[in-house]
Amino acid sequence: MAILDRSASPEDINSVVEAWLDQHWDSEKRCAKGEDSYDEKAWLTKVFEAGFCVPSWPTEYYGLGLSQKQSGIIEKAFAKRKAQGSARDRFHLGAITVFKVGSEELKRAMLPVMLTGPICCLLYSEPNAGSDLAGVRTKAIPDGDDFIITGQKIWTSNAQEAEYGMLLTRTDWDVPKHRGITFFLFPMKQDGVEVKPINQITGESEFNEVFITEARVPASHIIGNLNEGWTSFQTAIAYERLIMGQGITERRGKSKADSEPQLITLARKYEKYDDPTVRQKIAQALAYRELNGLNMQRAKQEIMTNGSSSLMSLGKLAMSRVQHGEAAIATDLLGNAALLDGDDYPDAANINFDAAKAYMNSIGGGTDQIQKNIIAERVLNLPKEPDLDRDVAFRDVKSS
Amino acid sequence: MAILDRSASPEDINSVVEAWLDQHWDSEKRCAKGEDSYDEKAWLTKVFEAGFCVPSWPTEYYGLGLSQKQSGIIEKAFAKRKAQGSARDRFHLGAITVFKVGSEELKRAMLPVMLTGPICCLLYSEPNAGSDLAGVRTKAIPDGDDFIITGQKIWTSNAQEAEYGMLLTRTDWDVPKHRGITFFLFPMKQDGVEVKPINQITGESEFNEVFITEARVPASHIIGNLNEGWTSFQTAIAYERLIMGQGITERRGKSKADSEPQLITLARKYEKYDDPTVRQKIAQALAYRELNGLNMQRAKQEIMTNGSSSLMSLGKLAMSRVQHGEAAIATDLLGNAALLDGDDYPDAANINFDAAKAYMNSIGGGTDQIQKNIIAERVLNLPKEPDLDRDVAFRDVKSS
Amino acid sequence: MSQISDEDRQALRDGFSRYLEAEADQEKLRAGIASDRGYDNSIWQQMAEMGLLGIAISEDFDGVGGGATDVALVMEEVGRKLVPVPFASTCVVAAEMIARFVPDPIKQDLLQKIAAGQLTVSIGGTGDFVSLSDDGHSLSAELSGDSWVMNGQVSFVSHAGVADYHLLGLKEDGVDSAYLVTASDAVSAERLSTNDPAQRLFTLNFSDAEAIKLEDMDAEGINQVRMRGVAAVAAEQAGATRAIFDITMEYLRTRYQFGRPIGSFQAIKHMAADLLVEVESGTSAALAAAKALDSGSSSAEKFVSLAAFTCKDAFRTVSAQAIQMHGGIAYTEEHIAHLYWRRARAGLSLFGSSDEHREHYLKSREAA
Amino acid sequence: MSQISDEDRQALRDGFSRYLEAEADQEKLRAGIASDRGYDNSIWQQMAEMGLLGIAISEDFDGVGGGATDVALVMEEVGRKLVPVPFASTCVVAAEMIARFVPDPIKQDLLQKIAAGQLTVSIGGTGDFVSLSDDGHSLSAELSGDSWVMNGQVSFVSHAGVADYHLLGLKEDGVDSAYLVTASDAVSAERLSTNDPAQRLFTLNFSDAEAIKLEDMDAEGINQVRMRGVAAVAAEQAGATRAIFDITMEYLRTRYQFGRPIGSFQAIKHMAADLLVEVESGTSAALAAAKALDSGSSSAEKFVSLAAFTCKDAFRTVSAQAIQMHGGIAYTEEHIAHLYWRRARAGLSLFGSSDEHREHYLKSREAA
Repeated sequence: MAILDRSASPEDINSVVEAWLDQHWDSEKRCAKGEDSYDEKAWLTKVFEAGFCVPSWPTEYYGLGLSQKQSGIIEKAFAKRKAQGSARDRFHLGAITVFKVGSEELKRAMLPVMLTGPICCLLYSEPNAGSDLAGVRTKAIPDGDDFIITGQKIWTSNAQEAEYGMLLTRTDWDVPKHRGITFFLFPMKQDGVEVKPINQITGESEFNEVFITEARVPASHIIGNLNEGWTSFQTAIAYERLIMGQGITERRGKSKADSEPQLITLARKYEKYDDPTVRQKIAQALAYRELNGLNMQRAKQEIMTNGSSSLMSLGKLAMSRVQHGEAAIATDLLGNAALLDGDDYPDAANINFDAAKAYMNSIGGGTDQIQKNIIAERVLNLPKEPDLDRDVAFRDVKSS
Repeated sequence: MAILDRSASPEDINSVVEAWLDQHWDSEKRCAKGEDSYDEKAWLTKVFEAGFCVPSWPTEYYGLGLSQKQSGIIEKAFAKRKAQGSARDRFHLGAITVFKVGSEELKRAMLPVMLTGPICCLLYSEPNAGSDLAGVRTKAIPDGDDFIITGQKIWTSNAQEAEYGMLLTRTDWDVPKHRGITFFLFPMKQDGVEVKPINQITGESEFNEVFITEARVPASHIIGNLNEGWTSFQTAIAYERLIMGQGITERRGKSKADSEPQLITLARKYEKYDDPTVRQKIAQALAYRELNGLNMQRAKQEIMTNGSSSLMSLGKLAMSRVQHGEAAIATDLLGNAALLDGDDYPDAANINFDAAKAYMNSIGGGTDQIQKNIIAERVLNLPKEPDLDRDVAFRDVKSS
Repeated sequence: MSQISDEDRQALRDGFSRYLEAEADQEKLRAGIASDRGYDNSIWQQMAEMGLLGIAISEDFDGVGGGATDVALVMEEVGRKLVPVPFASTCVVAAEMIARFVPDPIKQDLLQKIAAGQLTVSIGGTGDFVSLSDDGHSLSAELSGDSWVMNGQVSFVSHAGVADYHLLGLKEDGVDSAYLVTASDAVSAERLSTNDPAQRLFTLNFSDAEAIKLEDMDAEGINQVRMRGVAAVAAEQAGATRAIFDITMEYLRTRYQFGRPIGSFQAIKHMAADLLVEVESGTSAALAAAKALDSGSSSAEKFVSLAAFTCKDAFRTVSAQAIQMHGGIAYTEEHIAHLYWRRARAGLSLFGSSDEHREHYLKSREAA
Repeated sequence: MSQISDEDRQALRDGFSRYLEAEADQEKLRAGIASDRGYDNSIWQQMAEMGLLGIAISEDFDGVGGGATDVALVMEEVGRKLVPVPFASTCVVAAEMIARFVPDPIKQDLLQKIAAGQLTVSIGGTGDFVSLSDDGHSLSAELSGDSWVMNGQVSFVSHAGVADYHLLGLKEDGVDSAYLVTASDAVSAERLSTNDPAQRLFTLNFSDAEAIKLEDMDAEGINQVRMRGVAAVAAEQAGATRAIFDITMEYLRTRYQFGRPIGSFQAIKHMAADLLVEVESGTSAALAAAKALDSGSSSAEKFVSLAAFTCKDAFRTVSAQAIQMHGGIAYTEEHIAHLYWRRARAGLSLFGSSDEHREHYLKSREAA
């Protein structure tokens, strides 16, 4: 069997992974071979031990030291058989952040746990700190080797399932806001943590409010350094936006690149595909989606060549136009039928869901407005706006 | 003959004005009866003495004390015969400003001169103070009963013809910018005033640069008070924006409300009027224009009822969308033909002119961006942005 | 022409507005939506008491003899609070159809009851006066002895579950006919699941239901009814657009982020200024349509179309941007913004799409 | 497929870019525009020397054997500086037409001369390969003995005043034909007054001008030429879009108003961020079209249409907003912004309108 390292050819990698999956994964039953049902922890541990969880990370950190391109081959092989656990170096935000900015101790202690467990939840936003994430008011007070946490978080997905949350807290109230923040890897399964689902306009409840009352987190679980949490947090949020720009917030089962786009299908079905005005709208909508794809391809190319790409930051913003635009056109295509909803009317249910869900991209993970600030300041080097609260002790900052 | 006052009926007013014009104006020759050519000063003096220049002003200030509606009858009667000089209470910005905020002395001395002369030019903008008009750097230094003026102004129309200009100057450099400004009625016909036409992208040169080098203006020509020019200036700029919102920046000879809109004419001529996509665009463009007209009608109604209307401030902004939008559609209608220009290709010349001229509305008299700030802050009561230069002595304000 | 003086009209509006401000808050709105009827019947009865239900009905039939402008003011207020009462269907379209095409004494009886709040009418089928056309219906009307009986099925009928009458349009070979059917055992209503919870849509099944056929229906008369329906809906949308805009502006003034009210950020201000143009254009267009109808102007057709697409589009844009400007809070079911947004979306196909009205606007400009 | 390696391509681009940066400033641009030729011939000759004029010409004829991607890089750089050279017409469309449909030895002679900068070709008439179609021409070609002679008039012919050859398309009963005519006394060129001063358009009059008829013209071959023309123009627009955007961003960073750089105002920032999406989309689309052509992909048709309307629209939007963001200074003739804006407007009808390309894009998505 070929050794998986940077020198391995795509074919070698593929055959190693296929062989491994043949040996360990039952594609029929969708669980480990020889088992009757899927045991997540056990399966992820197998994947982790084989190095497939985070193939692009170095071998000393549980990976295989492969390139992104090589890793993609592993991801594809897993996806083909619907096997979980690969590509956690691309999607496990918590593990990525700890890997990038955590202390050696934290990495050794927690990465194996995290990579073989559910993904982390994100304890960032608060009712009074939505766009202004640095305005956090959740308190962390040192107490022996621990910190005691009290506060309220909102917009937390996976809060029920998560074993750990990435928690933004305030540890110093007497310095300007960015300088008194500490970022924790916070254990969710403890007293003092209450999770309450939010009813969303999509009909889903993927997000929660999290009420934290005198819960504890060890000081060793600080990600980065005390009071320097804002810096560590930048790593986490950058990855989140990158993931959103790839359109991963979209509903599953969306038509694939090579199949007929949903708008065309609907236009045919509702007998409007011959209307020149409709055709113009559909063409432009499809173009926006395709252009964003092309921009993201260029971004990936640039990242491979230069290690970074300013284009990447455009993806999430462009995706707002794509999603809101497509939903609006689809609504018009349906006409009366769009008034309905529910399982009996799947077209209506789909497009109404899409129309609401589009706000997930344009508001969630930083609104379009925040994203435009970032593009203007970081990509275009336009001068920053004067910050009214930057040099003020946080306790003196004005709030609602 | 009926007396022209508030109690006069529309019919009475009309018959008085018609009779006066019959007596004094030769519609054939377009000059005063009995003359061979048009002598502006002489004619305007006649109109002024009859009170028709500023019919809505009180009789003690050279008017007739009529309502706006009554004044409109006079304006129409003049317009019908293409006689100049009426409605200067609506369009002579200089006279209006002096009337509204000038001292008694200035009004008495200058209104008769101004109303019987050409309209004033506006000496506001400077190369380094475009949108930020309060950032003026033209110096006014007291010298006996006069001030000595040195500086450069730009975007001044009618600078050649004007006998007087409305001049914004800085008289105190040690206070924040809005508090050291003085507004003058400045005599243009003197040494030290050099006017240089600007070549504009429309092909016109309606604007000029004005270089002022140690020219003089009497202290009695201050409009309002020393160092309080910003307040007086607000009156002048408000009227200017009001006039622009009415679409007065548009090229003359534009089709009238009741005739076929230019876009329809062009669409027919270039055989695209049956294209449903084109029809949608044209319909929306015509709608934007009609809606702005309806908004302005409501504004006028509100002004008649309440004395003011917040709607008025929308006109200029909405007109940008109308003008840029119509020009873009017209360009597309012409196709190849739009590439041409000049007298041999009047359609192309017209639409190319319109496309460039649209910037006159969206940039001139305060850009759309400035206008949106005004609407947001004054109409919608959204909180002001922090002013970086508001509390700083003007000499310490940062500039390009 | 309206029989109501300008002062009376303003007083009517003020009174209704004060009442709704006090009685039609979000809690009551949601309770009304969740109720069997779909709306708060006490509001409907209060509207009857204030004379609003008979605003478009002649004084001869206990109405107020108002015109389209009066209807518009009621609809604007109704729209502001999203009150999902069947005013446009019962008191505008049905009342107009009955007044024009139903003979006495039935006409008198029905109009008096509408004005008194004793009767609502749902509208379905096909035809210019039907706001949500169901071209796929299987309705048929047949003479059985002296009277007409109705059979078949029709969908997209608003508020049909509690309506006392159903007014049904049929189109055969381009000719419009319409029938009034009393709610009875011969008619069953099945509720449809809708995206806007305030919108009550039903499928109606008729089995040998007795029907009254409307008489002497002329195209011009039907078009007048249609235009009044379109203008009423446009006014409702204009009112709702302004309301969600006002809610948003208030939020911008009071919500702090980065140590400042978010309304002090210039990009947000500019969005707000742009939206104000839409809000005011909606109001102006709805008003112009109503006035043109009241004055019998030949431009009515044009202004009604203008109002239709302007108000639909303004409501859609402003309510969609309202969610964006609120941020996360408006992504929750408990915030009111999405109810405005859903209503805006529910109005997109009422009496035809924006694109269709834009085309019609262009055509009627040529004709005018 | 391109015969040029990635490194060589980058080196070529860098060299050309450095040259233009040094030699193609605004002053030279305006001087070129004002000259008889309409562009600075020294730039054209330098392009010949750098091998750029033969970039799309086979090595067999002294060209470089490059592909659409190589053409795109030249056009992007040309676009950045608005250099109004007849590259797309002579070195792309004419060179491709000659390579395909003109027999040796004429082919060899013409292509060698094009690559050497000794010959330019203007293009007019009707047909898919003609960028500015003049459907109203009165051209006719007739056999006179062994050779063809051309008579009549054609308009919208770019750079025809100084061209050495005119390539003229005719369409009869849907069948394309094309003719090459040498500049001679039998051809007179009358300059048309244009809105973009950098655009040189002419009306040509032919009286018994001798012509070479192109041979074996097949629809697929012509379509390939058309696509290469469209892709070249798109790349030029993408480059120009980015250039005027960069100029504007620099202004925003350095122009102070209200005591701050205007680029620090949030509303301006947001406009800039939105425009960046257009700029990058233009670049990506132009690149994708070129790559699809080079790889012979069946999606080439789709990507070429996408590039066409995306780059037209992006250039139009960005250059128009650039004037707005500059404010008054860009309303003057002496500022460069309006030259970009005029170029954008001049490109709107090249090879068809945006709407037409959007429709074609949708159609070719279905076909792909």
